Amino acid sequence: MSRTTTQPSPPQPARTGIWIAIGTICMSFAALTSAMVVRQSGAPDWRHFQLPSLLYVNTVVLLASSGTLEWSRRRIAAIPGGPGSLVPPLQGLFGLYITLALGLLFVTGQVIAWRQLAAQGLFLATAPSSAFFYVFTALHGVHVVGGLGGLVYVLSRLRPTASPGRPAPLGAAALYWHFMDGLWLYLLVILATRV
Amino acid sequence: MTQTTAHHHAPPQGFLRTHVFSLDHKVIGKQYLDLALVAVCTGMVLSWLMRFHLAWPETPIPGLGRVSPTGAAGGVITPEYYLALMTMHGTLMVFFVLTTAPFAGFGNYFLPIQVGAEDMAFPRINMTSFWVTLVAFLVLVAAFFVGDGPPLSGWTAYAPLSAVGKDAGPGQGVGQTLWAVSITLFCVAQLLGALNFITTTLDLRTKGMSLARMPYSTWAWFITSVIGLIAFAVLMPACILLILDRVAGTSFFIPAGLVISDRLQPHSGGSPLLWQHLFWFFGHPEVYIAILPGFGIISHILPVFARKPLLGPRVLITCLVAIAFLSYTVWGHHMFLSGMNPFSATLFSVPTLIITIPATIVTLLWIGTIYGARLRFTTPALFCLGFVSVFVSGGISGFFLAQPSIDTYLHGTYFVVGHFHFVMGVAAMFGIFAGTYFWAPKMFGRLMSETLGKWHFWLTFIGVYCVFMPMHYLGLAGNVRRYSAFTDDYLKPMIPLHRFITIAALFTGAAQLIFLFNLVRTRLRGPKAPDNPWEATTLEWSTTSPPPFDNFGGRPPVVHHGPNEYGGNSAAGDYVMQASPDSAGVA
Amino acid sequence: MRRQYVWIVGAMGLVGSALGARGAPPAMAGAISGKVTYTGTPPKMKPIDMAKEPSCAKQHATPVTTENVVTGPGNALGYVVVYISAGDPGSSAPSEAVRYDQKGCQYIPHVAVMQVNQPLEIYNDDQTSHNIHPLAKVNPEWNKSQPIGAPPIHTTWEKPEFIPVKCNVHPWMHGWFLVLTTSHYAVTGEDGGFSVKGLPPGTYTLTAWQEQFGTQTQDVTISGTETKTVDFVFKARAY
Amino acid sequence: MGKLFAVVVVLITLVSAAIFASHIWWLPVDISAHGPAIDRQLSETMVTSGALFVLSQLALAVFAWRYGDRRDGRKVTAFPGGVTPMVVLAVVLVGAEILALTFVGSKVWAGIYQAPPDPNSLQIDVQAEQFAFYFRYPGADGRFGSVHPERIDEASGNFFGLDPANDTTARDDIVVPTLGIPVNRPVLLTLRAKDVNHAFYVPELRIQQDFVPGLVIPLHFTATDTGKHEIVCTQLCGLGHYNMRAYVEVMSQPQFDQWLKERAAEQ
Repeated sequence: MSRTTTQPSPPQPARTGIWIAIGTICMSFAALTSAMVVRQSGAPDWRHFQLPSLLYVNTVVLLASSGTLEWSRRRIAAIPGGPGSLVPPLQGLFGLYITLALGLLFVTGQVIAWRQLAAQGLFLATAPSSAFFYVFTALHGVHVVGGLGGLVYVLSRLRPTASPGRPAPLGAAALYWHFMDGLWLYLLVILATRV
Repeated sequence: MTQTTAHHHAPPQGFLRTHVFSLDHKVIGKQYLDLALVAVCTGMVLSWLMRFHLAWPETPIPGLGRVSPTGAAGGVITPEYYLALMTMHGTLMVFFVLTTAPFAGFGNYFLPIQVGAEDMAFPRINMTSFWVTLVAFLVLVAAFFVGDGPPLSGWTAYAPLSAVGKDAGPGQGVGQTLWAVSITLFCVAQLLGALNFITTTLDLRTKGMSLARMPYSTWAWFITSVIGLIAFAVLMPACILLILDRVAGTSFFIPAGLVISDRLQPHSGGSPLLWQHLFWFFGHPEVYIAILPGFGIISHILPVFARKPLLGPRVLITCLVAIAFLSYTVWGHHMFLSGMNPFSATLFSVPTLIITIPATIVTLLWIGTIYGARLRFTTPALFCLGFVSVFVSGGISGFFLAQPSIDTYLHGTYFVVGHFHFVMGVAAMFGIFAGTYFWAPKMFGRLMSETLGKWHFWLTFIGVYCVFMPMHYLGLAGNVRRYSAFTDDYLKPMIPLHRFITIAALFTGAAQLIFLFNLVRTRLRGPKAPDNPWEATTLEWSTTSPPPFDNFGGRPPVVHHGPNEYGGNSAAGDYVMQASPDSAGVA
Repeated sequence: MRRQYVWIVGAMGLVGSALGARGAPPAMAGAISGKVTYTGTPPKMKPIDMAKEPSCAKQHATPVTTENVVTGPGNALGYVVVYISAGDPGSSAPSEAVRYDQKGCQYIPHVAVMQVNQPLEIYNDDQTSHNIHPLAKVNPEWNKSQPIGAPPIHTTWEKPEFIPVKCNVHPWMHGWFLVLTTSHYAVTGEDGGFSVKGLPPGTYTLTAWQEQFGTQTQDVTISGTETKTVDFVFKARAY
Repeated sequence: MGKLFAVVVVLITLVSAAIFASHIWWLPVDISAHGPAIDRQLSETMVTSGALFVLSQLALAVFAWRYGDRRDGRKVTAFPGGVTPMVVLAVVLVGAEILALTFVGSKVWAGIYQAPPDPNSLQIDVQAEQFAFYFRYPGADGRFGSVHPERIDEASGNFFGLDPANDTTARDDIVVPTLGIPVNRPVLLTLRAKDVNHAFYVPELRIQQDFVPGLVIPLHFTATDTGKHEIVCTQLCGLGHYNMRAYVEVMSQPQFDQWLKERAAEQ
């Protein structure tokens, strides 16, 4: 058996964990998608309806939030000595707060989109199409809220008063947040083409 | 490396932080094991009640009338209460015993130690995972006490019976909803657990612990986590859809035009088969989630008592991976007769039969390991041998059920019950027993009584054969499962055999009291255990019994050898510990 | 058919004794009697094949039939419940229980009339397990199994309602619980005859209910001890 | 201890195998045209996997007996030839077995479930419900009345939800709780579920099929011997599951015609 076992770069559990989480989330939504396809095939009660145009606005908001997050991540990563070693420059943190705000805006927008659909008389139980719409958006929303929680945690770790030692898992949080974009784009395509 | 493995949290102070809301993977592992112990005792009592009712349907069970006035007025179990007992037995055993004990329990305790880590990668997530599991357990048990009784649609909860609500009969109201909520929570918990297992295995291995040098138990837990990650990720949304059908009036699984209890159900277009597909896509891999840790534990323990390297370790890993992969291609073999396109039956039958190849090879590896060994017949060793025996017995009957043509006759009979109880129930339990007797000295710092252990083994080993082998005979005679009484003319002649099974089950169950007593006594006041009582090689035996809070007293071990170096001669004896720098030759 | 008839008489006897028990009816008491008949062709009652449940099948020498429209000679209509739907101040429920039997996989009587809060006792006289499932909407619905030799189920109904009863295990088993506020009611036998007794002088609305043909009402004024004769005629359809 | 283990395992193995071989508990006599193929497949599997069962248990027993630790300083010996030949052997043997079983078995399966029904088979509509089976024959006009779930009324015996008032083809439909079929004539059942999943299982006919709400599932077979047997439900359907059954009566053609005439008279 070989004796050379030291990894080239020190592993980052947070990052690994996020990758695994991403895999799981993909699996869940894959299951739901297949459920949707099966349910739609030969169902007389499937009802097509127009997606609220607000969804597209929300999409832009979410993408923008990803942009600001990536921007501040780069800024903070650029600090000599790596994250956590120094007090990060204000702009970096500022970018994170903007991201946070945009994230909240997205969630609010999604809720408003629900209200619009409900106003059209499209509820969870109205038709399988609307049911899947609410399920998809709700589950995605929950994951986004989780991501917001992660960002708050990262911010708390980046505060100058935060205990040194382990670096704040900003990279991991950013990875997850970008994945939320990708997931949402996928869902948007699915919903736009099917319901 | 030290940076990432640096302990994330200081040793806790106070009872609550140390024993209840602990972040220590060892405490969490023990909490999982204790939860499983409570669940398995409950589940076993339920099976006693069922078996008693099947043997003597009209004999009142003293006291039961008081426990459940509606379910068993006067102590006589009603049909719906029988089905509720069956549902709860299945759910408790599959989810809260066979998944928590060998995987979450032992895995939590020993995976980090075996890779030389100080704790799991995410201790807080780890703790959350346990407490969510506990809540899921409590929610499930709560179903016993709701107005219209516990759910009765089996652990598979086939829609629409499970989806239409109380019109479908007693227990299909709140109880069934609680069931679905409980399983959803359980999925979340297991996903968090699997996340931790995988990350820890990938990132927190100590210096020198290459993948090739990981103990086989660690390998099994790692592969199981990957299976679980996918399986529970599918069951969770399925359960959410089921809950919505029940409480929100959606129609994912409920078609149009159902008349239940004289009422036309207000649903349309749903697909009952969709639930079956989603459930079994989880359900079959779940079987391997239950049994693969057993594979790992046996492969880990057998060489220790054979004093001989495990035969073909790389073959073993390859087989485990193959099984994990194949487990996702076979779910349809539960649905040969479900009304799905008959052409797909063959597609699902072939991989099902192919799975028997890696399974057979693994069995041969164990038997080949025993060849030419110097077996030390300790209790854990006996349970390893017993595991091989019952796994063979259970696996063989899979040959029949994997074939659609034979399934045409055997599907839904006791043959199936005998099959899965042997292969995933009893076998997994033997793995758990082996693990408990083997690791108790490390977990509790005390040795379990060998005498009691051996009594426990012999009674259990003979007992399970008396209970589950006859079920295959019943199945061949066409005895349908999930019946609360045998009123059909052709089933009446089988009641004597059912009585035999019941008596055997009561005795086998009673034999478990020996184990309970032994376990409790050991934890309270057993003889102090040395650090390495079994002369084993892996890292958990390089530290104290029980291990300190950070597992290795602040000095992460450095690994120089594989886990499999038995039968040679070194300073230590006929084995070389993974952490020992000594590079003695090995046979 | 005979057996049910006996049971109805029994049930009415119970009611009678109930009235007696609550002190003799007022000295000035009239009665309403009459006959319920039908015109047209009633649906043919289907024979019930109990092959699924041999222990019940062997109790019936002649095959029993469905009982949703029970007819007698002279277009008589059985199992019609005639009761005072208006004009009766109402009375507290008698303490005597109404007995409801499951015998030979049939409900006996097919229609059980009881007052609000009057005790109801349900017996399983069969060598098989039944489940009693009153499909109540106003009152709480329940669904309980009653295994062989299990104790009788004691219950009451708190609100007036016409409750269909079914046994899920034996789909052909169908009966009725009629929960009334009044104590003045009668169930017609095979001859279609009924008699509502013990009515103090006054104006009443008399309602006749048949599970398939619905209800009819007539206003009746009772003065003194006379016995008014009132007949009901339902229009029957084959399908 | 090793010797004891060996003895116990051998005893368990031989007793279990003996009971299997003795057919004390075994399949009832087959009365279906397709049954013999299933029985053959079953007994072939029984022989091969039975041999596998006995051999591996015996190997386990022998090794446990033979290789106990006697503290005699004996060195352990590796498995002869190492792991490779063993793996190859396993793959080849089990693989061949699988191929054989699949090759024969899938033909058997296809013959029952994939083959189209005989064009002149007797068609019977079957409805499963909590907790009984009802069978419907088209009657004199040879046509089934259409079913309307909202019209189902068990009190008046309208189990299928027929509409005789408006649908003349429904008036002569014959609805009975017993499945009467003529011997040696292909029968085509159309399975529909009224409420939840059920299953149609007749051990003697070697046939089993789920009822699925929302689907109408065809199932065809030919009975080769007269007699009366039980139809039971094998799919958990609620509290009365254990008691959900009906009888199938296989009769000679004249008997069957007579039987059907009598049932028609009762409607």
